[in-house]
Amino acid sequence: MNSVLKALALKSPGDMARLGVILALFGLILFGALRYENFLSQYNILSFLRYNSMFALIALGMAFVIMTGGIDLSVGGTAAMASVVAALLSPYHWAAGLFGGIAAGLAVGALNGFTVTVMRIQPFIATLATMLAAYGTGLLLAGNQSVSVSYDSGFTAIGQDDFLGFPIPAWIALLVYVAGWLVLERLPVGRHVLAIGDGEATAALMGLKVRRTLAAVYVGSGALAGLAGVILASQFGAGQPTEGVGWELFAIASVVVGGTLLTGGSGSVGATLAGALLLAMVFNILNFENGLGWISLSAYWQSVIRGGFLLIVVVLQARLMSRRTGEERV
Amino acid sequence: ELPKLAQKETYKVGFAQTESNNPWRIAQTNSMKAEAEKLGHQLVYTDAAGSAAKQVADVNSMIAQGVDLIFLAPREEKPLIPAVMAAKKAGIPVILLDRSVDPSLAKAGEDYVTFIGSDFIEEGKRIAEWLVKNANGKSKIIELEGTTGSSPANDRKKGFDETIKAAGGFEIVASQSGDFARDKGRQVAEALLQAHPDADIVYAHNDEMAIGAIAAIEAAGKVPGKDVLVLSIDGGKEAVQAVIDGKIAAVVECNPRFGPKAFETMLRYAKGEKIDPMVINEDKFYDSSNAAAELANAY
Amino acid sequence: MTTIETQATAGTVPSGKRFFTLAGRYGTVAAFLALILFNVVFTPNFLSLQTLNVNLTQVATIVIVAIGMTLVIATGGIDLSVGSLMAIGGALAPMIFMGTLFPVSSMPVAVALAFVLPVVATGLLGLFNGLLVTRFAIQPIIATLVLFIAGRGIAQVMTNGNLQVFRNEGFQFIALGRVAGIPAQVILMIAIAAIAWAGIRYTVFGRQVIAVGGNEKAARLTGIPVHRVKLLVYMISGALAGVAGLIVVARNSASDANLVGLGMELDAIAAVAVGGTLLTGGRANIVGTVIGALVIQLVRYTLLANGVPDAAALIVKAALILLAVFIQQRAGKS
Amino acid sequence: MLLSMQGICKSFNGIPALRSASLEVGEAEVMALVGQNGAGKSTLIKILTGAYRRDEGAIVFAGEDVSFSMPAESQARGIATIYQEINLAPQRSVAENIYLSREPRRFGLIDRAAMREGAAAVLRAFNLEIDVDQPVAGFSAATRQMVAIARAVTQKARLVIMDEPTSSLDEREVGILFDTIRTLKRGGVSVVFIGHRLEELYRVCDRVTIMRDGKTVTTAAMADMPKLALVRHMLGKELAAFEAIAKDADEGAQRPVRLSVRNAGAGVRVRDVSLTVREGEISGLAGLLGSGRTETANLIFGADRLQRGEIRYNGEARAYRQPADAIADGIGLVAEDRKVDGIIPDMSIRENMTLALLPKLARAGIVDRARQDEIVERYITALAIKCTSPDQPIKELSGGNQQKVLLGRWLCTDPKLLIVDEPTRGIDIGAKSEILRLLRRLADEGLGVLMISSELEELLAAADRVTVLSDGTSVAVLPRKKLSEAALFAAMAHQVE
Ligand SMILES: Nc1ncnc2c1ncn2[C@@H]1O[C@H](COP(=O)(O)OP(=O)(O)OP(=O)(O)O)[C@@H](O)[C@H]1O
Ligand SMILES: Nc1ncnc2c1ncn2[C@@H]1O[C@H](COP(=O)(O)OP(=O)(O)OP(=O)(O)O)[C@@H](O)[C@H]1O
Ligand SMILES: [Mg+2]
Ligand SMILES: [Mg+2]
Repeated sequence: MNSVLKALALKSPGDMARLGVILALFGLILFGALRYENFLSQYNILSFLRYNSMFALIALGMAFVIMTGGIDLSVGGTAAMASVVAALLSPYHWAAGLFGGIAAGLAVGALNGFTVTVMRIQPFIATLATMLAAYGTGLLLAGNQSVSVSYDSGFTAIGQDDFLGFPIPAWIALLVYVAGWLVLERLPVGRHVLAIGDGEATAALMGLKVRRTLAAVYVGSGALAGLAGVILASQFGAGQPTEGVGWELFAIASVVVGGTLLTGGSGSVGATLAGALLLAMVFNILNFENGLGWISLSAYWQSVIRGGFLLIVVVLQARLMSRRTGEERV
Repeated sequence: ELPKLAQKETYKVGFAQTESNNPWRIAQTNSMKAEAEKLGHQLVYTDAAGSAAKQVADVNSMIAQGVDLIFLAPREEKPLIPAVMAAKKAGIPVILLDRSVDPSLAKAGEDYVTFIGSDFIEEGKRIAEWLVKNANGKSKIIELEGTTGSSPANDRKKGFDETIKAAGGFEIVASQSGDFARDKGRQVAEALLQAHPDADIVYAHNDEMAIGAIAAIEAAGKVPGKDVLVLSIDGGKEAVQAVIDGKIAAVVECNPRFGPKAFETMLRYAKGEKIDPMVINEDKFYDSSNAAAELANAY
Repeated sequence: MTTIETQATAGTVPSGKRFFTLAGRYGTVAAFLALILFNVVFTPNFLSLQTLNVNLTQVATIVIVAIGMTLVIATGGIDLSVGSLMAIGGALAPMIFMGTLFPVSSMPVAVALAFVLPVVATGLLGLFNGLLVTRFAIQPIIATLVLFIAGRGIAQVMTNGNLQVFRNEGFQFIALGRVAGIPAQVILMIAIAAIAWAGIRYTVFGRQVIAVGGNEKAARLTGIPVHRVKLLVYMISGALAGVAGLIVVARNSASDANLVGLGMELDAIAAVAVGGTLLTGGRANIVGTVIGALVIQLVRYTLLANGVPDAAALIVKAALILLAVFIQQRAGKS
Repeated sequence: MLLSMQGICKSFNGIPALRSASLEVGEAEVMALVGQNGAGKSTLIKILTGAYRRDEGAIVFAGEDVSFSMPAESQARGIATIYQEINLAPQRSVAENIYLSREPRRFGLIDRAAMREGAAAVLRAFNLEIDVDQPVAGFSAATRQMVAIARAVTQKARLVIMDEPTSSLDEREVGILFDTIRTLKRGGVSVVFIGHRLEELYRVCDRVTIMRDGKTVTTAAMADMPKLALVRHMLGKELAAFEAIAKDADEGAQRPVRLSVRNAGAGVRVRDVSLTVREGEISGLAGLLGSGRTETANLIFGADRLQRGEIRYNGEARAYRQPADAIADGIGLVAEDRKVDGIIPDMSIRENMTLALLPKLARAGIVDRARQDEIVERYITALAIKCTSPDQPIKELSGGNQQKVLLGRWLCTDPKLLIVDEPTRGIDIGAKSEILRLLRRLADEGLGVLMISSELEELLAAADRVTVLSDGTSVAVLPRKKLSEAALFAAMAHQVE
């Protein structure tokens, strides 16, 4: 066992947890494929990817924030507000909707960056406040109701069309993840993000530009939430000021299930994606389970099962991590 | 055009529910489940937990599972269009329940079979019309809105406010959201009654908030029904009982018992009958004149 | 040991620093007084006993939950499950005295049980949170996220999602009763706050809570039973959430598992933060938390009473939270 | 003149830490900076690098007025700093830590191979063969210190500042460091060297600047400043000679054994350790870095679990599962790394000092404040802790004073066995002999002391007997009579070759 792990170059406890989540994802897919017909149908796979690309995007932004030891609770509100902005701008040009939405997210991210690095308010509280503000702004802009996007400017293609047989949102998420991997693993700033998560004061003494890097990470998270909002508006044909509730918790859970510690200083882009897909898969499986007709699960049981699943995953993760650290010590 | 529904003994039907965090939704779900069970259909039930986006994903997973027909209780008018269109493309007929989708983007008889439901604007209008007739000199209104941004809140406000304005002589002194919840409704009512002691009418967008408001009125040392008229929408048993007790002045029913009508419509469609673009679920109206008699029938 | 930010602020603008020191020490209090002044001037009918009554009864549940939260946060944790635990506590109580759970022979006994059992149950669920945090070394946000998601589901499954409507004078005394003219829930709130305040200040347990949050490793090496302290803290938080759940359902004569305590975790955390307890642990300011909760309540009341639309109210609330925490923090540092 | 700092003032919360301090460093000069704990050395350095902002004063570096607002700026201008608390990112690898903020790049991407090879090469020059891909957290304090030094010297700086770089190094490593300093000097680089071990200063420094109470007292050529004069300047008074306070172990041979460890082992760091501590003696534990001393202490204290062998306390077999058990038996441990294992930064001196005693200070769970105050006052006076009040947060104290508070934490529990791991690390020479004398006095009253130290001088002066560890194994026990620097070296080098 040990030599196998060595061969896989699994050095840190985090690596082990990351391997765990990927195995769990495949396990769940296998379970679904064997248990339900049509689970691996093209239709299910593509609509799954189209829908969950939004969550994958916010999870990536969240992963970077968490790697610095912070947290971003505002992503759901930001996405909702950005979807409204995108919808309002979509009649002018599809690009106006796209970039307008991203810019809206960016603005919230910048506000987060400001409150965290300049006002020095703890990320949890700072982003909790901006979450409220983002929802408020979205509702005000939208006049308390969904805003229809323009179907003429080509804006809906972003969320609804395919490219080379794959949904465009899935392409976007894929590209963003590749970029995210590059930033984290191959660019100095990625290393700086991790070092800051290891200890802000230390990082500053080592000559890192802590504030600038932190601000950039929050802006990035905001921009990705904005992008998710654009996809939301485009895919469902409306800017939705009340959407996005609980997205932040989904994203945080994805990151953690992906083996990233909330204390910062470590993290993986690939495992975050696996974590997001794993959690999303649970919804999909529950829907199929209902369709099987054996048991008609009520919505309440669904949340109990989801909570239970999260419990199992994180307990296993924690076991893996501690077993591995144990070995390290011995 | 519209996908056809083959005639079969029993069907595998999907029911995409919006949420189940209030008694009304629960009654609706139970009604659907009970009727499906009675008729022997297999019901694929999903709950979107208040998210229009998730509801679309739910419908997609029903399509992937190959259901025969989908009952959709759309959370919102616009964002559910993609779900309706996807089902149509997959050859699965859709029947909308209790809320409709944007008529400029999808049409009954073309994109979906029909819309069975209630008209939220109409509900607001009906309660307002009753008030105009029965105000007895009362005129200052506190409005407890539903969840900000939700369509029943928007529509019940619209129907009510417009009718009241047209009638003249009334003033809405405060209008705030109580989230369709009893506790929140009570807290908001407490604050508003305190700030506007002259208010003598409370219009709540649902029963839960109305009952919360009654507690607030009593706590403020006033008598509901005498000092302050309480108006509500939904018409559940507890509210109808309150009408009998004189605490709620009037309530418009918004009937959640969709099951029978929904499955009846489905079978008629399968037989090839022509279905009207809109099937109205009959809503009652309760005030002191009929509440006692109707209590047994309230949901 | 070296906090860079300290230095950045210290010694730049002495007069500004003094302002922040003052504003911070009395900042939350000042904000509170400013809010009251604003209301006296602008809010119709503000100066009345009933206003006080409304605000105190409404803030009671936030305060009670926020005190548990303060303790958890002092150990460097966080408890997202409080809202769901409120729902469970609130769902259990009526099931007990209405006899849904087991037959009731004597009402007084049933009512007594309806007070005790739900609180014990939520306390045990809090203990479960604590176990996840200690034995399984799961990070608090995630550990309590499990019950945040599943807990409400459990309450809904127990009640099948249905509303439980009841009338029970004995049980509802906790929310409707008055002692010497003061609402029972307000007395309960004050009592819990006072015990927590004294506990943090004067007891070994209180000091250990702070030490665990300040440096867990060092705390263990001085013989502090770190795990036990944490377990207890999560248990207290759970039990207090249960108490708050009882108050809410008693007040409404109805228990709605879907909505009781919804969003309470955010209110409680905001109260703690506005009250000046850092989320990083190692501190617990109970008085601050109480005032923080009062500020949040008063902001809510002010916005409602002055007819600020909901959407705009969200933005105002956000700005006020940021401002309050900012002033607190600046002062805490200099 | 490369650097000139004049009239630097700095207050924390209105309490002055620096009152008009100055420091001048010439080109290619090694400047010693000395002073008692809390004299303001580290603060002066942090003001120079931009970690702190000064209240008053002027800094000229390389001919220009400068005012750095963050360390990144001073680093960019050619000032490399090793801070007193080793500042590395614990979860990042050794290589990344060495190159953080100036990673070698190719096409804008990090050149990982170059980084790895470069890091390995510098460390090899330091005689350190380690896997540079491992996170630094797994390495000993000494290795981390060497990594920090490597990071500083590879920065191609004009001025390298070292704040107590040798406090966790052994003799051999100190030698390597001093060679490095000489090489730097030959290359025209200047060095500011802060340290408490005076003889080290005489080995490498050209000049010395002495600080006292936030002021610069004097600056002189090292050669012109005899040790006694230096200490007099530091303390502002004469120092009683550093007398030998150890006793002959034979004298106490009949005393009851307080602690006996037989063939104890756990994991790979502690393989086979045997040692004895008698009532009323100071038993030393020596060894090279990484020889397993700290881990042995943790094992005895119950912070780690014993896997092999046995530990007897007062004759009874013990296997503590957690420190609380050991504490209940009357054992205390002053940990090696006070930042990580010792202080609760935000708590006051009072709280920090009485933390271990708390349960005993309480009746029905409520702390007896009067007794608490009395005890804290007593130890603040006894240990000469420099603070504004017992309510001051411990994080505001200088390193040495923090150490004294931690010592007080255990002394006030009235322990029967006290394990002190590097008890005088970072403590100035005045306080150092105070602490040793205090330990001796307590031993005379019956306390058993197990003293881990990397300073041979200290062991020679204070220990009644020394057990030597090498590679997790106890290789020798040297009684007082046979104790000498040479003997210790010989034993420590055993198996290490
Ligand atoms: N961040 C801080 N906040 C408050 N006071 C501080 C802070 N840092 C240092 N001080 C105070 O400034 C004075 C000088 O401390 P400094 O760390 O510079 O001493 P030092 O000479 O480096 O001592 P040592 O040899 O013990 O490291 C001390 O009295 C200390 O308490
Ligand atoms: N070569 C090494 N590689 C990795 N980790 C090491 C190495 N040497 C020591 N360590 C770690 O450093 C810590 C201290 O080491 P140990 O207790 O063995 O040394 P020590 O004799 O007490 O030396 P020190 O003077 O550093 O206290 C331990 O936690 C150990 O895991
Ligand atoms: Mg120092
Ligand atoms: Mg050691």
